[in-house]
Amino acid sequence: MSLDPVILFFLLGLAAGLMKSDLRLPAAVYELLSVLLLLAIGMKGGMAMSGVPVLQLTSQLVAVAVMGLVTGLAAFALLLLARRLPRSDAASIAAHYGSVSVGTYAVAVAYLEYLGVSYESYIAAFVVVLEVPAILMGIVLARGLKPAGGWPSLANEVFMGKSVVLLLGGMLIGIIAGPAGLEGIAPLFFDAFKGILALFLLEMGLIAALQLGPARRHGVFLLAFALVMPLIGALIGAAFALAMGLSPGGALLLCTLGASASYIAAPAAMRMAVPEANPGLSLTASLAVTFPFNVLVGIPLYYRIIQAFWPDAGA
Amino acid sequence: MSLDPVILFFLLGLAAGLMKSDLRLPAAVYELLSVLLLLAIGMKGGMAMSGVPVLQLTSQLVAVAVMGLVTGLAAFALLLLARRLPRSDAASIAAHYGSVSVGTYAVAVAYLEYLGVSYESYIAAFVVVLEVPAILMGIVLARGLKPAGGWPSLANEVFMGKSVVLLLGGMLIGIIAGPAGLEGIAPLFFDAFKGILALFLLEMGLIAALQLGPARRHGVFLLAFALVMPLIGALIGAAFALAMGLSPGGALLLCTLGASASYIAAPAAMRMAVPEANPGLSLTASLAVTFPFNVLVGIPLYYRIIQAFWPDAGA
Amino acid sequence: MSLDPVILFFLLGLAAGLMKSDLRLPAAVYELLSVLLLLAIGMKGGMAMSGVPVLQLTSQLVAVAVMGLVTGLAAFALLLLARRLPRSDAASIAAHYGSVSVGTYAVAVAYLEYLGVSYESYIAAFVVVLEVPAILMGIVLARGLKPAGGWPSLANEVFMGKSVVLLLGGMLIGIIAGPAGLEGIAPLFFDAFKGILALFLLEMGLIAALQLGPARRHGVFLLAFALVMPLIGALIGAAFALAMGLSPGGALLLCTLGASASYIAAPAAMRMAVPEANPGLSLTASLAVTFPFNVLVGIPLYYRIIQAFWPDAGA
Amino acid sequence: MQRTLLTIITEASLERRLIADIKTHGAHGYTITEAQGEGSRGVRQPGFEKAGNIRIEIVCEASVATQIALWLKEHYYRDYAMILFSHEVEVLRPDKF
Amino acid sequence: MQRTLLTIITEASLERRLIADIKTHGAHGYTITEAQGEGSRGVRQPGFEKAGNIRIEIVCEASVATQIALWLKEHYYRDYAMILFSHEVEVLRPDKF
Amino acid sequence: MQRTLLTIITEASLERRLIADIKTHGAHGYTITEAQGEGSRGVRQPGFEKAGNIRIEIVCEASVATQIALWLKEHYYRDYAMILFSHEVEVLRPDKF
Ligand SMILES: Nc1ncnc2c1ncn2[C@@H]1O[C@H](COP(=O)(O)O)[C@@H](O)[C@H]1O
Ligand SMILES: Nc1ncnc2c1ncn2[C@@H]1O[C@H](COP(=O)(O)O)[C@@H](O)[C@H]1O
Ligand SMILES: Nc1ncnc2c1ncn2[C@@H]1O[C@H](COP(=O)(O)O)[C@@H](O)[C@H]1O
Ligand code: NA
Ligand code: NA
Ligand code: NA
Repeated sequence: MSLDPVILFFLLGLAAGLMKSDLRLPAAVYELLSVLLLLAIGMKGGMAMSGVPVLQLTSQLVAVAVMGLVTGLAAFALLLLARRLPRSDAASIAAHYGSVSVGTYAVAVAYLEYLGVSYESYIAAFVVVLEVPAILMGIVLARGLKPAGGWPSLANEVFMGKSVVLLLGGMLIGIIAGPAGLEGIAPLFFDAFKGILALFLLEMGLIAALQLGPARRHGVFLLAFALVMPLIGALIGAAFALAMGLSPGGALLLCTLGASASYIAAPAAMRMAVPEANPGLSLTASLAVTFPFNVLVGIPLYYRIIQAFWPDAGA
Repeated sequence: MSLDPVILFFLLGLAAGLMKSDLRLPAAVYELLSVLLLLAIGMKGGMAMSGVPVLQLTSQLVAVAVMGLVTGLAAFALLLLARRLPRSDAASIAAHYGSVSVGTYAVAVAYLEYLGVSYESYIAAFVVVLEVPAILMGIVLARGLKPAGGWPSLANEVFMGKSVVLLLGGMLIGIIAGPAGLEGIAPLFFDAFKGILALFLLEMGLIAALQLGPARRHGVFLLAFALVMPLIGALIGAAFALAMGLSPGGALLLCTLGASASYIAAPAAMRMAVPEANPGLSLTASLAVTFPFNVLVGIPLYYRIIQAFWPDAGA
Repeated sequence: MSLDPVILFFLLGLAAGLMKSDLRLPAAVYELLSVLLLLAIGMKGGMAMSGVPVLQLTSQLVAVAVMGLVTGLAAFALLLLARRLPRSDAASIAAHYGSVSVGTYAVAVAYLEYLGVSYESYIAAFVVVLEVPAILMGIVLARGLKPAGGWPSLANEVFMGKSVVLLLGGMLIGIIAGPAGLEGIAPLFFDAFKGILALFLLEMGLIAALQLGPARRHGVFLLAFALVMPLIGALIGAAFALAMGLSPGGALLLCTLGASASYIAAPAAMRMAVPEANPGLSLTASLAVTFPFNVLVGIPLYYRIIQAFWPDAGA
Repeated sequence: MQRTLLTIITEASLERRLIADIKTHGAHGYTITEAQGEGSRGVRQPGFEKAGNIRIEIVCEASVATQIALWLKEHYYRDYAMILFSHEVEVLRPDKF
Repeated sequence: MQRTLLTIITEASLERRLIADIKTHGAHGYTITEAQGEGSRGVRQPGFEKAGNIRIEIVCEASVATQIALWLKEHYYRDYAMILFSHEVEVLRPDKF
Repeated sequence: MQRTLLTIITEASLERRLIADIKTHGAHGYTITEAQGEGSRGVRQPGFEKAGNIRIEIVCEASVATQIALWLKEHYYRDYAMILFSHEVEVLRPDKF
């Protein structure tokens, strides 16, 4: 399986972290990189949406929201059946896996472009829609209709969080300005995108390595879940992609979204709404295991599977 | 009135701030963005200056310094006549409005380039010259010849402040190296300029939204002043532009400089030299009202006015 | 001697610092810039290595490691003979001068590109090899085989320090991905390189100015050493370049590496392994004197010398 | 004159809520610095999505400090990384706090 | 041995001046951390042109602390956001401070 | 209940080592903030390769504080920029520290 070179940056970060290098990017740099990625992905989605019939778009967005709920419920069921974690932890982890990781999505896009495979670029719009529903579901699963702090302050937390605001804001900017209007900002937001992603992955590698220490403490069950769940999520994504008639490239993106677990919006929201859930469990699973797995193994693997099932995908 | 897409980033920041999103750019990122903007604008001015006859340039720079003083005096007169604020506050606010906002200037340049209207690019050199005189005047208006801390330390504050050093330094670099010499750094400083401006405006929107809370406290008089004063400043700018024989594009830039109020150099200097002035008043007026007004409404409006008065401006 | 425009940014920083401007780049920005420079230089070296016969490369790398030791020993001998500093300080300073400054190297590369002179681009790989040996030697010279904290923790400090990890990591990425693979990240890492270097030099100028205060305290001997030692290092570099059969461009880079003194890896390692050495002495010499000297005077001077000795170098 | 300085070290994500809480209990001001640390809930480092700590200082009357401490103990101690400590300090304008 | 720890929380823009002031009054050192906060002069947050606060700590003799406090009270209290508080601390090398 | 708050201000490059040291001596936690400052070893400012200071706070039993202080005095005082001071604080859960 050939890897896009940006993955090498992730491996570098991971190796440096595991070998206890003191290399770190300052928090402000991480913040800048993630703001740039979120805005760029949002704008790409927005620019692509103008070409899509409204009806098709709407129905696909609804489908995708359902997909987030299905993935989250699958995770919850799996964890409950295993009877290893309290309900609140199971619900919190379910929220993470029903939601999505924008960084993983960006790697999948880079992978497709590296292979020269085309995809429906309006799928970036799905990212926003996938982010929120599973989080709300996780809260309800944990606490019924009584989140800590109450719904109003929680709604602010969920809908006004960094990732939703930047993805949605970027999308609106993309829709309004269109490709021609955004030409001026292309050098920073689009041409430099892959370099920014590389730097971001370097930092994610360092972070993942840091999280691996606690990961071992949480035992083999969590590890197994964090390796199996992305496969389930990818299959759910593949099923929805088939039903929605996406191209193989688009299917890979939807698989990746299904397989990926949130590490921005979900942790923030669950910390506020379900404080009794241990944030260490969900973050370790999503950051230290699932993120590296998807980035290094999952994405090429999902594409193999898609090639087997899609009639028009080259092998 | 059509808007350049960078404005959308300002609106996004403003909306996110007003809806209490926790989105913030770290202070270090704001610092980086403003350093890049100041250097780039300085260099652009410097590169353009080589083509301009020295005599014409000198006389225009003197004219522009006078314009800064006139704008500041107009603001001071207006505030004194209204008898609502102590003399020190009136003088401090006058210093802010006689000085200029580099961010607003950059938006006006982006607007002209968006419209495809040409302008005298050496006008960037005016920005430096406009920055300082009104600040010195404001100090004298408030305190006579006795600024707090004494003139020597004050001179350091005014002439060695970030914005003067970077604008002037950039200008010198632009003059010495010329366009050919600066080709190597163009990707970061010039090609990425508009993207950097977009990000900067996102943060300015967030900041403006934060300042709106205190703004309400200061009452309707300050609000009215912060909306009327840019119009007066723009008219003063238009008059000077006519007298100096600038093109319609150049005239818009001069109007914008007249209309804009400082939020970097002036606040820092006034805080040191006139500490009894309330910094909340001037910063609120300039950041929370005048900046958004100019960026969203003022610049296109001023261009309409110019089109009416300039013989060779298309309508 | 004509100067590359990036040098103007260094002069601007230096001037601003000396005139007590409050201009500073935040620590996070310095960190970001240095990470980008180290990765880019590493990747350039890695990409260039694929074209070089393994045997030639290996022998040159060994030669270059020897060169680092020779330069360090020369510095140590000079300082010991002068009998002005304790042995530990002499050893620590020797480690700094036997090691290299990546920022200075980047300026030399920019200088060659400015002149349009070609060079063996795999020389970037020398940077990594030159960094480490002199540091280890310095530790042994100061403490025999007993560094403070013990060798294991020291090895981590030296080999897992930021600059080694990023240079080496970048090099591996460059080797694996090759020029085609890195095309996608070129806008950020290669096209923007010179702009990033300019900003970095601005900050280095500010830092050098700050260090000049303490420099004066350390007296004229240290100053003299910090001006003479780069010349010696450059001559050592020239001798090795001749022996290795490098082109004039390559020779300049090797001279510059010989002349330059470390300010990232060496200070960190010496602080841990030889804590009794005064870090003020070595940092002042390397940052406040040798760095400016090389960047402003040394590099063009070394190129003059090379032009006199290399048969095929234009004059 | 004496007042109490109450210091709270806790997760950065609680910032907004705690500010509201301490105002409700009668504090007239607060100061926040960014921090990292380690305690019973493991290492907390910034560098990633509010993974770090904040350090909140409140100068106030002893009774206010006690009330805030009790409130925090009841509402946050179980679920959040948090410690707090307090001591007496001399202030110049006691009426301010 | 006991010394006084004086803590000043004030506007970041005063940094240079205050350093000069405290040296003049006999302090042998200081430590500064960046801070944000809220008090009678509203919210002060970094993120924009020194809009934040700094927190200055000075370990010194009680008499020096008193002098500095009085100087600051006279010269800055009216016009700048500023609070200060102090208490006794145990130090290892009292001659240093 | 009373515990001791020990504050160490020192070079940022010592961070890892000091964390190991204080754990060895029985501290159950620590909090670190970034700082700049000036003392007998000159100005220490961040902005360049760990040139700044860190400020470490440890809440612990008095005996642990004494041990840590002695250890630091012996191992770091001569060669590193470092000060430390301590005082008593009131804590809510003394068993934690
Ligand atoms: N003994 C201690 N001394 C100083 N700070 C501590 C101590 N214990 C905990 N902390 C700080 O308080 C935070 C939360 O503590 P905990 O709830 O024990 O995880 C930690 O991340 C540390 O920053
Ligand atoms: N009661 C308080 N407790 C802790 N910090 C305070 C308090 N009051 C004010 N401050 C800090 O001191 C700064 C200046 O206070 P003020 O002059 O009251 O606006 C504020 O921005 C806060 O950081
Ligand atoms: N008197 C003091 N008050 C507060 N902080 C100090 C004092 N002396 C030293 N420091 C801090 O401790 C660090 C190391 O001090 P020194 O070892 O004296 O250079 C300095 O950089 C300051 O941050
Ligand atoms: Na998912
Ligand atoms: Na103006
Ligand atoms: Na060298």
